[in-house]
Amino acid sequence: MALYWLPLLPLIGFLLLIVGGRWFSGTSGGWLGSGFIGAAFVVALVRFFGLSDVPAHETLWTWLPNMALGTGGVSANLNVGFYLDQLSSVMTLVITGVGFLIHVYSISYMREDARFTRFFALLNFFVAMMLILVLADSYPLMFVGWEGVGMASYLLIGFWFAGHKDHNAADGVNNSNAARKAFIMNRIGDLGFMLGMFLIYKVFGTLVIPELAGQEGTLAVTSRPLIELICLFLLVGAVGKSGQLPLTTWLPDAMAGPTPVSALIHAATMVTAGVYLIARSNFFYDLAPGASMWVAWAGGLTALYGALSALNQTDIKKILAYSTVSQLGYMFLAVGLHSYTAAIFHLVTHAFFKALLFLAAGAVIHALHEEQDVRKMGGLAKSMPFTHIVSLIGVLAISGIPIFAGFFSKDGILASAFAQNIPLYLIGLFVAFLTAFYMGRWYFLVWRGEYRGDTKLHPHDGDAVLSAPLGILAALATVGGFLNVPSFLGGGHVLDNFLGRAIPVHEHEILASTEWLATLIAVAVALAGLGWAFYEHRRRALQVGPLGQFSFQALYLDRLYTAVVGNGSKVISRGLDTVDNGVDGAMNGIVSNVGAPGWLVTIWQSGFVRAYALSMLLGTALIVGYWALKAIGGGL
Amino acid sequence: MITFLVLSLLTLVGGIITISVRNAVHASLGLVGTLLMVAGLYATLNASFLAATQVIVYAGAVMVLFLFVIMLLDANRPVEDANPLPFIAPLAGVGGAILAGAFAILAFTYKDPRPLAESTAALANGAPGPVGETLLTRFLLPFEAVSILLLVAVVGSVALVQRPAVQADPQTQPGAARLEGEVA
Amino acid sequence: MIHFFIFLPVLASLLIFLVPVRWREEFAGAAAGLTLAGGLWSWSVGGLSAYSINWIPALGVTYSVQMDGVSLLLGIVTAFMTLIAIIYAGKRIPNPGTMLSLILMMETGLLGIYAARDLVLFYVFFEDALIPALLMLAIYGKAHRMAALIKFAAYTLFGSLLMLISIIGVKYYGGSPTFALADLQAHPVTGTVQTWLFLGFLAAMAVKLPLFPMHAWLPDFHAQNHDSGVADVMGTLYKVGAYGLFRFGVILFPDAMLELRPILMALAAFTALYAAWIAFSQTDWKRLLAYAGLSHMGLVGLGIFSMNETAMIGALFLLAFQNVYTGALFLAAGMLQERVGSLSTKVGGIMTQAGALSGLTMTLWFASIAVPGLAGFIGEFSILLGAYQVSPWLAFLAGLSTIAAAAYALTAYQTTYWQVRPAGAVLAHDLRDLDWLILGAPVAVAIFFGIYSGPALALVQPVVRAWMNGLGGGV
Amino acid sequence: MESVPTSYYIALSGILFALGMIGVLTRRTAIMVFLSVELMLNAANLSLVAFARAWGDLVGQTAVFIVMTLAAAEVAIGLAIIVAIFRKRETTNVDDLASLKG
Repeated sequence: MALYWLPLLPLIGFLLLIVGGRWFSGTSGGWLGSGFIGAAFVVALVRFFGLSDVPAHETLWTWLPNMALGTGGVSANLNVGFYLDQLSSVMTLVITGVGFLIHVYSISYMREDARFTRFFALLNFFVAMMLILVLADSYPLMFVGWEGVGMASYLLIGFWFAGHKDHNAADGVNNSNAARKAFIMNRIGDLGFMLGMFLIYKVFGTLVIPELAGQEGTLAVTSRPLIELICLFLLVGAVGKSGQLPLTTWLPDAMAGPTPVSALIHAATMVTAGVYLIARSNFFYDLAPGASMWVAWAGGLTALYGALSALNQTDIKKILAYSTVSQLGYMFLAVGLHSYTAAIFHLVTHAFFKALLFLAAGAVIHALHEEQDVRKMGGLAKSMPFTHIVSLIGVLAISGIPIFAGFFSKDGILASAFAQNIPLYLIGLFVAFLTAFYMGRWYFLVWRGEYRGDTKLHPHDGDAVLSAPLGILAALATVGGFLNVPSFLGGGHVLDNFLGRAIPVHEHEILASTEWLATLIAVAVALAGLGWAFYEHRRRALQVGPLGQFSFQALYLDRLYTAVVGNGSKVISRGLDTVDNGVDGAMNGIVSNVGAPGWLVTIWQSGFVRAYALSMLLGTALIVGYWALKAIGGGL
Repeated sequence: MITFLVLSLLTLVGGIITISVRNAVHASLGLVGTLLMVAGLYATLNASFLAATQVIVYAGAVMVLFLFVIMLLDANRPVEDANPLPFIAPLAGVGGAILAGAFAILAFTYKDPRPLAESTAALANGAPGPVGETLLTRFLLPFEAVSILLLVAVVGSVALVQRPAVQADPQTQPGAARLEGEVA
Repeated sequence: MIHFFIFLPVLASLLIFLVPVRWREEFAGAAAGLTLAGGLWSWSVGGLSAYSINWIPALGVTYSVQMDGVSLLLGIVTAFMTLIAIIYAGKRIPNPGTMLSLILMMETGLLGIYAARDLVLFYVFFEDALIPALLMLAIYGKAHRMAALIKFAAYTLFGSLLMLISIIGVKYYGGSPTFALADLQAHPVTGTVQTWLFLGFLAAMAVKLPLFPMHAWLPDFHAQNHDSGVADVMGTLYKVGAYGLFRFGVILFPDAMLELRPILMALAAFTALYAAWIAFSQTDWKRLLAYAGLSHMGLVGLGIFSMNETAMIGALFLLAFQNVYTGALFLAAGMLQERVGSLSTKVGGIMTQAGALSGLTMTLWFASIAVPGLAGFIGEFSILLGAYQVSPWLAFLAGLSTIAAAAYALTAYQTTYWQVRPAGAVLAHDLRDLDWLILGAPVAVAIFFGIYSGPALALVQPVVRAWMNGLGGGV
Repeated sequence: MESVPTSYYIALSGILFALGMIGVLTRRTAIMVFLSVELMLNAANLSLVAFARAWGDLVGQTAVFIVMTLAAAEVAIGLAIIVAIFRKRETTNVDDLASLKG
């Protein structure tokens, strides 16, 4: 199977569903859309098992002028081409696999929606773009997927642009604003990405990733500040897409979209594109210690920011959203420390457990008829036992409790931080503690205690279509960690070794005993966090989390942006509009001054025939008089 | 030479009368005088048929038309209201003087291309026969064009002066319809 | 064949008045379709070779025309959008004979501009295209059309006259026997004179590019034109300044362009950002689109002025395809006005009633704000990439316009098409029969050339390469 | 009989023409303007006839016939216009007809 089938299958699904939306009645559109993703998953599996040490590189057709290496001093045109190595193969599996599960889940979740088929069309479009992103063999093509997923994210966040269910006007405005905010903040990042590409082209004369990676000689002699600058530019792009500081505020707002969207796009796949970008550009970052430090610190601080903001949220999805921000921070921390494989490992496990948590939250929201406030939940473990169990697995996984997936992946990141940068390690540890607490808070508020909501509702587990993906994801969140068991625990670093065939793995010299200690500390911290949450739960003080408004307003960052950037640009825009009228006015002024002599002429155009005749006479007299004078002069 | 001087003097006097007297009838009479004197000049220039035509058509027919219109419109009253262009008269005087002087100067730089006696003979005294021959051979196309022009002018002037016919509106004359009905 | 391609529309524009009223739309459509077919045929045979004959020998004016890749691409796009505009005009404007005639007349002017290889001929076509544009505004415009018309005419004629002086100067100082481009190229003007002549030429091109501060006519021109947006399509096509600069400026005034490059690039980058930012606070679709188009033109100018091969290819690419989507957006705005009777960006909730209209409009907007995979991106990306090689800071400045573009486009889009339809508002019906073609065809073109740009690149790239090599590697 | 040189006739024609011109400019009644125009036409005719004699060619005289015909046509139309205007506006003052103001 050629690589282009991977994005092509979802694209066909998209086209079928968007053009022929009315041909598919009931849930058939959903099944069709899921089927295309499933088929793509099969292709991804086939290609995964067909992988060798030589990456597959398949080019298709000419696309952009002059952006690849050519011969004889003339640069060649850039082709659309796909590139599959171990890194992109893992990504395709996650995208199509998790994507397929979420598609199936959505068939049940979105059943009541009037634009059911449209929803699947957009989801398919998203998957196609995400696959282009990870399979791209050049930065511009990756940028296609990069903006494509942004576009899909825009459309899906704004899916309920006219408000959900009852066409609530304020709801519609909120959803639309959230979508726009996501797109614009992504665009800011994209400009950084573009500038990075421009600089890469300027230095290396090509934008094809294998060509760039193959230029070890040139890379080695290129001046370090230039490479640092390239890495910083790319970091801006990655920060925008992955919702890291300072471009983080769009991600929590993006929860305005339907829950499967939050699970697929804003937790499992799209937001990890930044991590992928940096991992893909490892040949640059390995040479740029300064920029890598920036990446690591951006990740560390974002992890902290997300965790602090999650402490006192009341929306069931917002808690998970800030948690995503925080977990993405972990991944950035890892890639910043050149532990690419650890980051990708966490990316994979995070995709499992965070998708699981979001889908479980979706099931709750569904069961409670669009109720999203955790203060109005509680005690649901009794009425929704299956969803409760899978949620518990998700919470344990994200908190880093042993044998669950999050334990192994987070431990890998903390271990590499411990080996390289102690302050970042401490931050990571603290965040792990906070993570355990706020996830514990989420769990206890939703599932334990007494039901505090509308008593007329009778929540119950979803149907089989809704539950099956939850079960599979729960299983993956449980065992996913065994993909990459570290050696001191008797594992073989399977994933590390697999990925190591494509991207560099930097071994850290840590004594097994130290590593044991670090792991124990991490587990202890996680248990402490959960314990604290349990303690607060017993005190019935969980509804108001720590830090109060400071946390609830997400450290006031969003307000700051709105006040400074949002309003600022509006004011400037109005100002420029006025200035433009001024430019117009100035031009008019010049014109009227130039036209002033023309006004004098109009006096003569009085409309009196005799005045015109006089002009003729004077003109004739002048000419004839001139002749006469000449004749006299000639005659004399 | 004497004839020429007398005739030209009278021509100019007629012209001055034409443009200066206030009464339109008097002015047109001055013009008639000028036209007659010009006819005389034509005669001295060996254009006898032209001189006759000038008297008959111009001094006769055209001027009668003028007088007729002047009488019809009662236009021999001078204009009384204030002149909106007071600067025209002096400027016109100056311009006219320059023009006249310039023409005169240019005229006297003109040398006859061949002896006048010789060329005068070729004119055959401007008799109707040779003139008609020229008109209907070399000038046939302009001649026909002018004929059409004249026809158009006649039709045009009739059309211009004609008052729109008042049309009977049946609705304002209810009697008419009733009468018809009675006849039926 | 080349004469057929250029003059068929004007012939049709005259003959249309002999056609019975009810067949005029079909007649105009057939003429435009035939012209487009001619263009596509020319493409299939790889362009039309040069044809030159003395026109006014006494003045050294020749009739030299040629359709090489760049001319052909722009010509085909012009023919395509003219066809779309005619189909729409026939549907939207009552008794459209005059409008159709004007559109066809303008098409000949535009095709002539692209084909002309003689400066005076270029000037003639340049002015020839102006007249129908003015008449469209005068006949079909809105209440304040006269002010807009005078402004438009004043700017254009001001520039044109300076250009005419330059054209004469180029021949005079260079000592060329004719105004044909080939002769002028063989007798170049050098030194300070070249700079001054270039400034004269630039005046006309800056008005037509348009470039800050010569752009003030543009928003009024679009805002005052007929609601249907047909005239705006032709107005968009008429922004040929960048083409003139590419075709004649680069060849005849290379030193001057290099010398003034920093200033001109800065001006172009500023135009791009400035216009995009102003567009953010517009509440009338036509004005918004006018500023959006201005912003794109700033980018095109940046590409041309940077004298970099990649950027120039991108600029010509963008120049060609922005016509498609900006033009189609004007028509979409016209359709919106037809349905709700307003061009305001605050009507709200159209998508809940007219899904296909909103969807296609959104796709066009995404093309317009250079989302990759659509035609606008290839142009903008190449321009910025090329400009970055010359001046990183200016590329960054112009790059900011891509953020502003997202802001203005999505804001206006969401308050018009998303959100909730106000209670009691008119019901907006969705696309009907020909509407599908009018919006669908440009969308298809934007997507096709965004993904598979090879054919268009193959047209533009060799010409630009030859052009740049003609400069003797000065860049 | 001695012949008067052509120059004299031309000079007379020029002076007559200038006189007519002054009349056109200074007189304000449409009729009077017309009379002055006739004067100018005759001046032109005179020069034509004089040149015809100088060259010994009848073409000049023939041209005068055509001019005369034109003058007749012009008078017919012109007077008709004057009558029409007079009916509409009760005036023959050319200064009242200033609607061509630029």
